[in-house]
Amino acid sequence: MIKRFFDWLKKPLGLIAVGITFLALFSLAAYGISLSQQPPAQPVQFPHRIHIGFGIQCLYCHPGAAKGPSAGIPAEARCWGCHNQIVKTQTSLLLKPLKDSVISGKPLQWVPVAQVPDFVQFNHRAHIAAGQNCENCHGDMSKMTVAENPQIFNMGFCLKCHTKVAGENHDLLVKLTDCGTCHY
Amino acid sequence: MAGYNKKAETAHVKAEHNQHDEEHFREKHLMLDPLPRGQMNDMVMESMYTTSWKFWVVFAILSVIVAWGLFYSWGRMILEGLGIAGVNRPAYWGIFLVNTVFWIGISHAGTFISAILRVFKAEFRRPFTRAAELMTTFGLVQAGFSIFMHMGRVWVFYWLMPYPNERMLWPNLHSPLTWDLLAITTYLLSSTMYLFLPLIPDLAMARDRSTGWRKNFYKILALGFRGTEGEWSHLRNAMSIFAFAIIPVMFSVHTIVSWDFAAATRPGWNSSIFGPYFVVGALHSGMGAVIMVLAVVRGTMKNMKYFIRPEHFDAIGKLMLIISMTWAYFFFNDYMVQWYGGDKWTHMLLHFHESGPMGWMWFAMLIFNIAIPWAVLWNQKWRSTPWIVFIVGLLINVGMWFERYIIIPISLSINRMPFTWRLYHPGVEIPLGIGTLAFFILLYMAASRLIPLIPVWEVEEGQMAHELKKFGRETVVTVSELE
Amino acid sequence: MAIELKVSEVKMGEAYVGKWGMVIDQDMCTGCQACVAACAMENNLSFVGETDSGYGRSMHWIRIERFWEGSYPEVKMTPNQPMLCQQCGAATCEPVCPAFATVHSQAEQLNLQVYNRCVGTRYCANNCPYQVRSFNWRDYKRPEPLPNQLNPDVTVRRRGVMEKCTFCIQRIHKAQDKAKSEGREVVDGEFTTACAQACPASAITFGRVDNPDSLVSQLARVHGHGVKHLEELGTLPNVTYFKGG
Amino acid sequence: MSDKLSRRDFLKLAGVGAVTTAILTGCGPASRLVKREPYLQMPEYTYNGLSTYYATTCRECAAGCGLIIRTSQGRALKTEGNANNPLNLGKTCARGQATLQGLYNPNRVRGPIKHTRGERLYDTATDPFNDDFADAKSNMDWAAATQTVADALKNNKPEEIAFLMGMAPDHLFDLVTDLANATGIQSPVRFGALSMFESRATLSKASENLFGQTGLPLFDVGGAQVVFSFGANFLETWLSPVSYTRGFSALREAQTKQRGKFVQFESRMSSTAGKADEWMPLRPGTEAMVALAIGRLVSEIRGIPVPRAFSDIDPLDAASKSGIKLEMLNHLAEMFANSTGALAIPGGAALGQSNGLAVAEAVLALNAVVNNFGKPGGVFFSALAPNQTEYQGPASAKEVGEFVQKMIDGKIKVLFVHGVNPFFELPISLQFGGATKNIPQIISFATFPDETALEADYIFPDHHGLESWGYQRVATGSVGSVLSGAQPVVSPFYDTRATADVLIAAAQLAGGKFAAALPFKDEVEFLHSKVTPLINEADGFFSAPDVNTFMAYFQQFGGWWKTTDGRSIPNSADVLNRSLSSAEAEFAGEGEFFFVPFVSPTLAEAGANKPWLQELPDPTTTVMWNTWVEMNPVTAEELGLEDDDLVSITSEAGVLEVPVYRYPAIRPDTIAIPFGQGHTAYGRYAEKRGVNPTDLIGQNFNEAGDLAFAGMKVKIKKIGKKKPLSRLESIMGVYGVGLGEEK
Repeated sequence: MIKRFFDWLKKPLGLIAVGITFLALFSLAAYGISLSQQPPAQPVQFPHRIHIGFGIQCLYCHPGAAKGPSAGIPAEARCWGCHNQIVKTQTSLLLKPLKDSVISGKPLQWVPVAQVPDFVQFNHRAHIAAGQNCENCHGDMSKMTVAENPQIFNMGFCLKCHTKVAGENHDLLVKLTDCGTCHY
Repeated sequence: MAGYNKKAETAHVKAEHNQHDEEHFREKHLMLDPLPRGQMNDMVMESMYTTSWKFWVVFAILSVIVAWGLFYSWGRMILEGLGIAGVNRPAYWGIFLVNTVFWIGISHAGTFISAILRVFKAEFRRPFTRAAELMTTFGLVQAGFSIFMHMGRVWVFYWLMPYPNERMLWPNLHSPLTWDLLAITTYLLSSTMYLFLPLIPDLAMARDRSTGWRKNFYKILALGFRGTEGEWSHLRNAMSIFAFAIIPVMFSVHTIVSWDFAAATRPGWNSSIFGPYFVVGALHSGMGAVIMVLAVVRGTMKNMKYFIRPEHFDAIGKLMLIISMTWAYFFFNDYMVQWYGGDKWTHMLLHFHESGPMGWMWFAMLIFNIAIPWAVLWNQKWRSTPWIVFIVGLLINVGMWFERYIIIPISLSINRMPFTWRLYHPGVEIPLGIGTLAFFILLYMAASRLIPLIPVWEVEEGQMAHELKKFGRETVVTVSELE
Repeated sequence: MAIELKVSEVKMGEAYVGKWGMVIDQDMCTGCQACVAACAMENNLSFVGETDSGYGRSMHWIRIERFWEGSYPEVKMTPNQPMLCQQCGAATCEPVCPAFATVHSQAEQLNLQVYNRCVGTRYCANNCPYQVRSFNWRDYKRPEPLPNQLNPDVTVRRRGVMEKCTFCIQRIHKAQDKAKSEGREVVDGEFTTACAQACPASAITFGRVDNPDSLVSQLARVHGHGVKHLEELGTLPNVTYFKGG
Repeated sequence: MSDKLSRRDFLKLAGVGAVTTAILTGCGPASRLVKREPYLQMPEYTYNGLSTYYATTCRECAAGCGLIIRTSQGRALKTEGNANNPLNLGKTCARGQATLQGLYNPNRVRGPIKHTRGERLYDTATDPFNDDFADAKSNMDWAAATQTVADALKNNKPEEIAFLMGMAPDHLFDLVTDLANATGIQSPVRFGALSMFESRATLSKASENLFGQTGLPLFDVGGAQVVFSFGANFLETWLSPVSYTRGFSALREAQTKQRGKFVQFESRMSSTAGKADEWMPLRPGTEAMVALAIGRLVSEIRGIPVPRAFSDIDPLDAASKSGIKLEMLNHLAEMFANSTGALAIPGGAALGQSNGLAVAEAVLALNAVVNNFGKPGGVFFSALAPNQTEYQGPASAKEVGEFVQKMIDGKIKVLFVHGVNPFFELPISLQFGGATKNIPQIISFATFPDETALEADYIFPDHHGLESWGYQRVATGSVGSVLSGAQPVVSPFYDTRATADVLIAAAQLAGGKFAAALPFKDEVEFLHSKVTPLINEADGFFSAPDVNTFMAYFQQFGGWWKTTDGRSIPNSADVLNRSLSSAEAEFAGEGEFFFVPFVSPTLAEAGANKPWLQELPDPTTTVMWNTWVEMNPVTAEELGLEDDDLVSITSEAGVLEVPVYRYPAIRPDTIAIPFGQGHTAYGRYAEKRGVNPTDLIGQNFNEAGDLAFAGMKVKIKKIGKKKPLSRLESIMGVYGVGLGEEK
């Protein structure tokens, strides 16, 4: 039985079947990986590019970055503050979710793209205070429409920078590579 | 061939009357009772091919036990957490580690018989080196299962392997558990290779005598062995290197396992004699297991009464007696020195061993490991009787399992914080432990029908080396140096 | 690791000064369990239910021990002894962890438990002479809406992970971050652990032991007869007990 | 708005993030499925990830400690003590810490319900650790609910309307009192199991008898050198435990002064007695005798003529009856007499006996012999709260009994219940349960589905304490006069409504004198009206020019209090010249054991539904999640009982089945059971756990009207079954059980 199966595999039809199975598995895996790399669907196709083009600073909408751990997603009141004065808001299909949301009082559901696992205690404030720019981690937003993450925030990414910043300063290196600095 | 069985059975009885008879020597000693090589090969092949319905019934029952005890229970434990096991504070380690140590102990017998006895040219080893060596590998598989079961998050076991990663994190080489992992892996790999090397000529033999899928199977495994002079000399070289190299590995493995305990700052564990004590304990349970396996193989498999004879039980029985004495010596040493140490927590622990709720286990351990072997194995007749040594081997294994149980969960119940003392009550460890036992037997059963259990070439080699000569009126056995 | 582990460098007998430490006055401790509750609330501890808690599986990071002396009517309750991670300078839990999940913080001189690195061998817990580690035997459930109360600064542990008192390291970091943003050092008493904060009898004091002017150092000097538990094992604990009475 | 949104926010952050974690890392990376909802309108002082702190008042007991609640994005995260509040100075007890588990309790009443008496309010079939059991759905809206209350007020004669309220002297009590005074409905009855076990009425009655002034005495434990406590469990639940614990801490302070001594007289070693230097296991009922004997010996030692109060007592007789040796009495008397700061405290089970009033008087008289009144380490009258003119104690059990009699007589047509759970807290022998059958309409304002809500016709749930406005007068414990303020720290989690708002709205709907009695827009306006008089008071912690600024400060600091000493000094002139009774207590029932029920220090009367309070080990026995009976090991051996053996305990009033805890520090003729468990409703964590010792308490009162809860005798019978108790302690390590013969 097994022998016959192996014999069959050696025939052209069998070889083709093996090939197809392999390709199917491979493409499934590739699809899965590519899926995980796509920027997620957002309720509004928010164009960071245009907003930055107007000269709006990052901290205008994400003020938490300078104050505490979380940069935060701006309250819709902040969007509306400008947008209710813009005629296009009333007509644009792309902005309809925002309009609807403000009218209905149901907030938009954003999907964060830059995330760390919940066992990582990340603090924006310390990084901004240490002179890091937003784009060091989040990429050049002025080139992005919907936000996407230029890199995977894993421990290697953090450590690469932490060791570089510390350089020869041993005390700083100890602090910046201490497990307890991020994990507790 | 049935005639040989009968002869072997009666050899023992005859020996009593006719001590100097040449015929008696032949009946008693395999090495002096040569058969044509082809016939021995056929006998071994026949034993592999013969499966009664009983074999399949046992096989099916064991498969069900493995599926339930090992895979279903373990899956449930992975999904629900270790809460369904009996481990608690302070007995953070339970039967999982008892079983790990137990199976590693079992695995020591194979190496002991096939490497140490080979190195020392103990001739009685020849027919059962493989049977013992198989136990090493399969025992280690169970040990591996047990230790992975023990982990709270087994799905991240690979963090214990040293591999370069961007997190710049390595396993902690200070930890005895890391040593353990390295030692067990080394031992598993080297003992598997050491199992395989002497198997090659037999696989080639089986290849030449089988058809169908078996032929393909043996063809792949035999690695094209043809039995040329060059192949034999390479094989002998490899085997003698391995036989020497694996002995320190064997000793190191159980020593390192003992360091898991001895290196800890716990009363009762922190003992410098634990290394040799554990090695001897491992041999104790291992020899007991070998003798059980031999008794079963002899009783259930075809043609095995020719290969495995009372003389072998006799020889192993002597070894067991010596090992039991050594174990008793180490036990006494450990107990006495700890007691004289005078530490109050150790005192409390030693007292707890004897008179705590599990005190019966402590006494049972001493009876099974010391009293019974000493009482039985001094008698040549008894130790040559398979069913008697089977029972003794079984009791020794139970006793040694008790020993590990006393060292791990029972000793963990007592620590330096009396407020936390608590007993350990096993939970899902029981099906899992039964599962590993069933899996061991299952693997062994499958192996007994897949690979030649008797190294025919080794037996034949021995038979060629042995000769009966007349020295005056005396018949003496002579052995010529082969290697 | 990019920096080598230095635990072995701290040897017995060397003058060792930790960084964070605690002083517990057992004479004041009334055993009221406020610290236990405060710790549970601060650090997202799971409750485990009647069966598991009675089987030595409760998740208390701090427990109050009491024994009895004598027999009725001359019976006495021994001074309540809050037992928590002693944050040893040479902790026995650290070298035995095969994965560096239990590791010494060089920056804070604390024994860290890195939950996400833990593989659950439980060797650290066996080897802790104080028996203060708790293991997540199951995924203990918090029915909705109880999770609303979880502290976002503390990781929620899952099954198979060891955990223990952290000296409220999230509060240490918070205070340090705040001080740094204001360009100053952390002031003694600016923050404290949840247990010390709650303790109605003020039996627990937390602070810098390497600063001779801090309240903990002062208390240690005034009392002068503090006990460090199982100090003879060379663990260099950072918690000092006063039996008083 | 913000609450709902941020709750979801959190669910997704912590819930999804933690639960859908990937297999390979265990703790797991945050999932890509996370969704975040921003605020529509962010409060200006809020930043994501930064906490906001609100001051409020703890409602877990009636003490009124100030709390600071850490909140983040509309969720309450952590309870901390309010360091400004002079009552607790930044400290909390375990129950205060666990108050959040009440707020986010999985079983709360989620909206107004019209209810059939006895109908279950939630599913109890499954495992309490599971998510999936649903609370009863709200089946009416608040407009209808308000109309129901209005109709109840309007359609009944005022004298047939009654309010039963919790112990806390809070704004709602004031509101109902105002309503009652203006409309002629019955004055609200304030009651709680704690007041029963504290014997508050006895304490104030004894003060009245001795000092001619009603009030709650305040004992300055911290300033004393020697403290004799007769049954007062002041480190557990008595009156104001956090404040008294601080006092105890000061007593034991050994750095700057001499370490104070503490002696406890009671038949069972409570966790308070566990901290004592000497524990005197006297025979229950002989407390008055012992106190008087010590008083006599003290006056002899001090060389003053034995005053009339102590003249009738024979110390030898007292010694033989109480079981304390005469040498010991002498020793104690010397200790008391030679100290510069001696203090004697009556309380707890000592007063809950038929002679409770005599005990309280005798012990207070002991203070008179060293004349510590008004001195540091002595006895004071508690400061009256700012908007209070005279002491108002909660109702005594006897008054509650009279109230129940009215119910039985059909004189009450509508009963409003708020903040109290009489079905659980009152002994069955008081027959509250049966009496409710004579009441046509019961309206419960319960936050949790408790036993009383289960027997109500309507449940109009009040907010949880952390969601509501209010204030609470601090009855005792502080030096100055304190009004603790409460404000919502989170927006209401469910469709609940403040009872004050419901009553105000209903009064408006009812019109007439009701509307006139409560002429307010809402609860906050009522609060403004109540605190307005304080604006002009002197010595305040803060002052403000107008009520709005005052209220802003009031919220910011968590209340208003005076910086001056508000305690008054009892007039002790006549104390020692009275004749005091040394009669022994009488015990009801035939049994051979004295029965001492005591309040569980961790659960108290309303903690059982909070899972972490259940999991806190009891300070004395370390038992969790259950009820036990404490029994001396000698007694247990005589009865053939082991640990965890179930026994049935029978008194005149009832029978209970409890597992045994062999407790080394209790008299062999006494058994004790903690109060706090034994719920038949009240949420998944409370229900079907342990027993309620009040079932054994008969309807006996002392002279002050307090229940003689410790005045029962009981019988014990072995059942032959076991119920293993969950203990934190090791029975092997602590008691040497199971270690082998010798330890």
